[in-house]
Amino acid sequence: MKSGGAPRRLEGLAFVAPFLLLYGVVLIWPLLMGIGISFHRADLFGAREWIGLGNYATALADPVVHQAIGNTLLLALLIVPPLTALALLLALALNRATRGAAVFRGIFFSSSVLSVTIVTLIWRFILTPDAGLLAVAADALGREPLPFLSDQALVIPAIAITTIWWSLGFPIMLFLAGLQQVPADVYEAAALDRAGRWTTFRHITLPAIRRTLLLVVMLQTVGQLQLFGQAQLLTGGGPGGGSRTIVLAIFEVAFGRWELGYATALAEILFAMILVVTLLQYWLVTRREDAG
Amino acid sequence: MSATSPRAGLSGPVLALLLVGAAVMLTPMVWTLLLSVKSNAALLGDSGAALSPPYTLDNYRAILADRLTSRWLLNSLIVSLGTTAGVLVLSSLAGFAFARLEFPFRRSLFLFVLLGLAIPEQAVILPRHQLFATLGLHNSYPGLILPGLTGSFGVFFMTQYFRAIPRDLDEAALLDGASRLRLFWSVLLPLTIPAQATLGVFTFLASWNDYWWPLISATTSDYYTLTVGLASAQMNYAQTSGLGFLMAQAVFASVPILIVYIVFQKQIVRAMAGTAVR
Amino acid sequence: MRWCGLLLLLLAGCAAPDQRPEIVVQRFFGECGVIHGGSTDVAAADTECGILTTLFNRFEAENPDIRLKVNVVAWPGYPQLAAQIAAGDPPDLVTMHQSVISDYQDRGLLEPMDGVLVEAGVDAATFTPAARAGVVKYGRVYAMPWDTIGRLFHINTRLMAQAGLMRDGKPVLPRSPDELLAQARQFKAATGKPYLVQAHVNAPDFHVALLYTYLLAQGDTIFPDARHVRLDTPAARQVVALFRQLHAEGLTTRNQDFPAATARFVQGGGGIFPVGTWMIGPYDAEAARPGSALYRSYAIAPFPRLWGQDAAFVDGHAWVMPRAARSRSERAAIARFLGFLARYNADWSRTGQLPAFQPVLETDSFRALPHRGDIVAIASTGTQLPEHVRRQSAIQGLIGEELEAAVTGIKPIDRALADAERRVNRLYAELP
Amino acid sequence: MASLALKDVHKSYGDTLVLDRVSLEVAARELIAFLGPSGSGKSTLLRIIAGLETADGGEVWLEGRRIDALPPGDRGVAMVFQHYALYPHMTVRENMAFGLRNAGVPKPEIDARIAQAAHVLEIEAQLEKKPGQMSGGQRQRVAIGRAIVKQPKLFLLDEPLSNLDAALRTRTRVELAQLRQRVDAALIMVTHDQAEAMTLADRMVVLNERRIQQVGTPMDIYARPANAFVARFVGSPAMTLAPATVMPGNDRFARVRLAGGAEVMTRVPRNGLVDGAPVSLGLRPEHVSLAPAEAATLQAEVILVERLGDRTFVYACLADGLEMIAQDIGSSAVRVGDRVGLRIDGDAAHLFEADGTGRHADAAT
Repeated sequence: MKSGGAPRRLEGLAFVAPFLLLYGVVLIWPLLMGIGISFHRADLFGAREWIGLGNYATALADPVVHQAIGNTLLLALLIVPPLTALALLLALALNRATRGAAVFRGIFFSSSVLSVTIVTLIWRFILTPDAGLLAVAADALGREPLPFLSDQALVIPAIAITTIWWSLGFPIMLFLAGLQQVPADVYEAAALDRAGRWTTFRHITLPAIRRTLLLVVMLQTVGQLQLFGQAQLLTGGGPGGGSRTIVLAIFEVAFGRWELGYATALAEILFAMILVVTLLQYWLVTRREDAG
Repeated sequence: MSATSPRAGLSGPVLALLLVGAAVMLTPMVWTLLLSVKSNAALLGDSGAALSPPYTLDNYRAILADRLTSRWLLNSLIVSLGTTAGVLVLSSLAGFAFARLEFPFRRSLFLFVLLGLAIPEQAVILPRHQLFATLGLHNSYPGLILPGLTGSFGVFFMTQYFRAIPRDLDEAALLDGASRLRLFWSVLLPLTIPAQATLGVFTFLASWNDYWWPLISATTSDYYTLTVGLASAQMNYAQTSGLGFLMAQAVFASVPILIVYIVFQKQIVRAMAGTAVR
Repeated sequence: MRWCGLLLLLLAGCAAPDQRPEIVVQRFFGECGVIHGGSTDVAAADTECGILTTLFNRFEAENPDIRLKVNVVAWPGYPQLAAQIAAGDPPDLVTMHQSVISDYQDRGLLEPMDGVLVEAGVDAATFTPAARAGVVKYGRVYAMPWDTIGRLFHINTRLMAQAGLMRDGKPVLPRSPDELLAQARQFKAATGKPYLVQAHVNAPDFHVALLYTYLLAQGDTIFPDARHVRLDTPAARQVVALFRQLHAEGLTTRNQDFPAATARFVQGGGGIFPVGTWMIGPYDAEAARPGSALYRSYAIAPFPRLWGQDAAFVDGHAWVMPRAARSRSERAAIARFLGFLARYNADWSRTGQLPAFQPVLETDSFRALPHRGDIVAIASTGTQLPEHVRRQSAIQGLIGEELEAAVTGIKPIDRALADAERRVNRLYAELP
Repeated sequence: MASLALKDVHKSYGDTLVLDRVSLEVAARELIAFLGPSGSGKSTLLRIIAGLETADGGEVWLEGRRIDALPPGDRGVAMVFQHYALYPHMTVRENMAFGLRNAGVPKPEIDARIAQAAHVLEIEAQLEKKPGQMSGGQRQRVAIGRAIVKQPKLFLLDEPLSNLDAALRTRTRVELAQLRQRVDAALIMVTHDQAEAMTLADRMVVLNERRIQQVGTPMDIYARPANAFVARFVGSPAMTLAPATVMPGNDRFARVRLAGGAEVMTRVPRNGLVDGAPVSLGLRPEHVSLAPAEAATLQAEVILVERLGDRTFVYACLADGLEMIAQDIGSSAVRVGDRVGLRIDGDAAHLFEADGTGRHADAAT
């Protein structure tokens, strides 16, 4: 716009400086520190010994880490696609200006405002076979309640269901926002072209909200790969490590075993995983966009 | 009619499915509410008792008498409001500058900030714990608030929003003799209120629900946030005998945030739909 | 407007300066201010949480010149303590299991407490043998012992009678693994209920205590040195196999976490709950309550001898002082607090835990408490972990996780034990 | 004394020159229109005067004060933006007061000025409304009001009518004309609409290709366009430029021959024109009429008929492909495809030399 000499040009820096200062000190600096620490045998209380890639080598050979990575990926897989599909369906149904739709929107968003402690508390007393609502229901039906929190085959789905219930709100909101960007006349044109409901969805709605879809999937994937509270509070990672996620493993290694170096190495591995997965998703979607 | 025409009402089958979905969403909450109004003794060993009277408000009376829960609530409010205010101020200032001002390294700095979108908290949290120990920031409000202020999303979001405001408003203000600060404060900032509301609500929710960081940074009960405080109670086996109380705590802790949500629901939806400036 | 409000809140957060010495006491055992409020009537309180809460209230009332800050943490509180120490902001006194002390002591995180105990008027010579073994490491006292925790059989005598397993008013307990299985089957057939009530979920200490006890009984050395554990042994396989068998046949409750198992036993949902001394108090109260499933039908017994000889693996609670700079007046306050606590050790033993001080153990009032005669020997004969065992809390988590997997049939026994051994040894290899 | 003076103003964006040494003087209370196609630099020039852009060189003077180094707010100019740029979150009153408050005008005076302007613009009833609640025309008035209350020495209007529908545009044009009677300041408006410029402006500045092509009164520019660009840009339909050559001869006025062979005698003095030189013959539609074959200069085929009611424009194609526009009476019976004769009024014709320079019929005779 206007170039008004050095003071005016530095004025802009003054506006961004407060954020950049915090960003640098509280985010970027620890990030670099973490990479440094991960090359050490370091304990929580300050001892440091350089071991190069030792922690990474250990991690790659550690069956507990393998299990945690497997659990985390499985959880992401069990959460992200159903969550996305469900949210999209609900957004389609609720994308209208009626009072009823507003009430439903409120209901489906309400769980998102609860903190993880409360969500797990609620769901513990839904799922636990002793005092949970499902057990009460099973009792009433004369059935043996399912041990959701202690069976290796059930514990991951249980956490997934809890998480989906908890996280449905934001994707719905994002989809609603995306749907409202689609001009109404496109639908009118489609109706004139005698497009059916599915055709309209497939050829009009879906392409129009592709960016939103990508955003939802990426945000959710990144979020679920960092799943922590639900596993820690609901199952403690059990049974037999069957629900230990990577972040829970990081927490245990750092604060239970004091192995800060190993824990940061695990954190860097997770960081790399998240980068790869999101870049892959981004590439897959944009590549198809270029082709189409 | 098509499922996507915005003015039409809900058709029968869709409505039925929505009702089922709403029931699934609400049942856990109703169950929690029921448990919270039962005496702890009645629930011992038989939570099914919650389905029938008698009900009591004793658990809520107990919470109001318990200074810890109120303290945690206050802590959560301070931390969440502080984080929200901080994010709004920092993001607005930076967003305005990135969108509107010329300064050295503007583009590089913006890219540098965008980089933050790709950094998960996990990659930072352990070293940050060490760093804050060195700085003596643990068990303090700044220690709980500062990490929440480093999110790139707010800056990115506000930059985009400022960019969407027509530049001729800036020019009109310049011709009206406004300084940069006045332009920012009196002309552009008021126009970003929908964005502020959205960013504010999301920041508040995220901060309110944060768990990992307060768990390791706020380690004395004076500085527990509700999330951590409730977790400490939840994992104590001594609380088995206090199921009703535990659930009442959960309800009590959720009320403020539900109020925030209900108050701002319109803003959330409207601002997310990206209302144009004019 | 909002800024002003925030500022006010922040200002409210920092109270006026207080000249009194402040001590921060961190404990687990739960939060029960709701029930006990500001009560100082220690004698009237029950449960671990209740007794400690009233004790602290009483100390504050009697010592207005000391500021006592109480910090309740989630059990067992060690991740939090580690975070606090790493943050350079540890509490002044912390409840710690005696088995965990070595770990922190070895890393130089604890202060020796010989001096402060003398100042407190607490004579280390009065510690019971089990307590002494728990808090003395390499010749120095690193904690004030608070109790000794033993593991026992909590028995529902009504159900045992129903199963024909009572003789002369005493429960009939097995003397070998085969007998255990036989009695368990007999019990199940007669009552339709599982013989054992156990916690398999999220309760690593549960199976670890069983395993340690029966390894000690068979003379196995679990921790040969400071860097190794030995778990993949025939003795260990035998023990795990027995419990796996019980689980497989449905002779024990399944899928319960600790709170669930506790509640199940109260409801008369099983015959024997092999858990710690701390449940004696609550279950006694149930046994005295008409209408309870345990009414007049509650007994306890040490773990029966199934292999080798009688043995008891014990642990205990203790108060430790994390290393930190403290003023003379703060030290004096801590000493006064410790002296105060020691005087109330008898009240603590009402929970069921064994007192840490020999004189308390020998009082008539303690001997008069129900069932205590059956277990008092543990305070002298109970075996603590060797002092070179570090990372007990983390290790217990690892071993317990593998044991849960083995007992519940998720993993083959051999592999679970091998994995447990490997994981612990790997952890040790990482230690300095 | 000149109110506004531009001296050698030039400006480039990077390597792209957008204004090439522009100089101009505007008299007090004069209304000037900057007219030109998009990209001609007219908006840039306006923005340089306003201070929204900084010139690379040259000077801008207003009422005897050099202003090009001053911030926009201190220059004593007011601007009405194309899209009005009203502050959406402020009421009309606040919109108008904003600049005055920034300038430290006392409150009573602000109120007085707003009341006055609102009265003149008939927006008194809208003062407490926000721009979003108003129609386009009302917003336009508010934008003007916001400029008036500042009592500037110079008004700048950027495409003031382009956002209005046709009916409103005509009305606003009248209002703008009245406005300038009331304000004691010069006005500069930027427009690409020549009708707007011609009806409103005292003088027009035609810009193209980074330079001022011609400055003059509307009639002057219409009648005596300085070059081929101005000739074609001003006037609608545009002037026909027919390729021709100068015929040798000794007449006072030039005679030219069209490519198709027809000859036209003009009243353009021939002094300086080289015999046989290629020129363009400039003909406005009103100087070409339909005629019976014997009275016609040219024969052509009608390709388009534009009926305006009071007159008819006939687009006709000559044998050599040249298109020429003729004007006929309103009730013309001509139809597409008709072969017609065209009669050229050589007395009103213009000639443009190869470099575009215009030569016009001698008005003296």
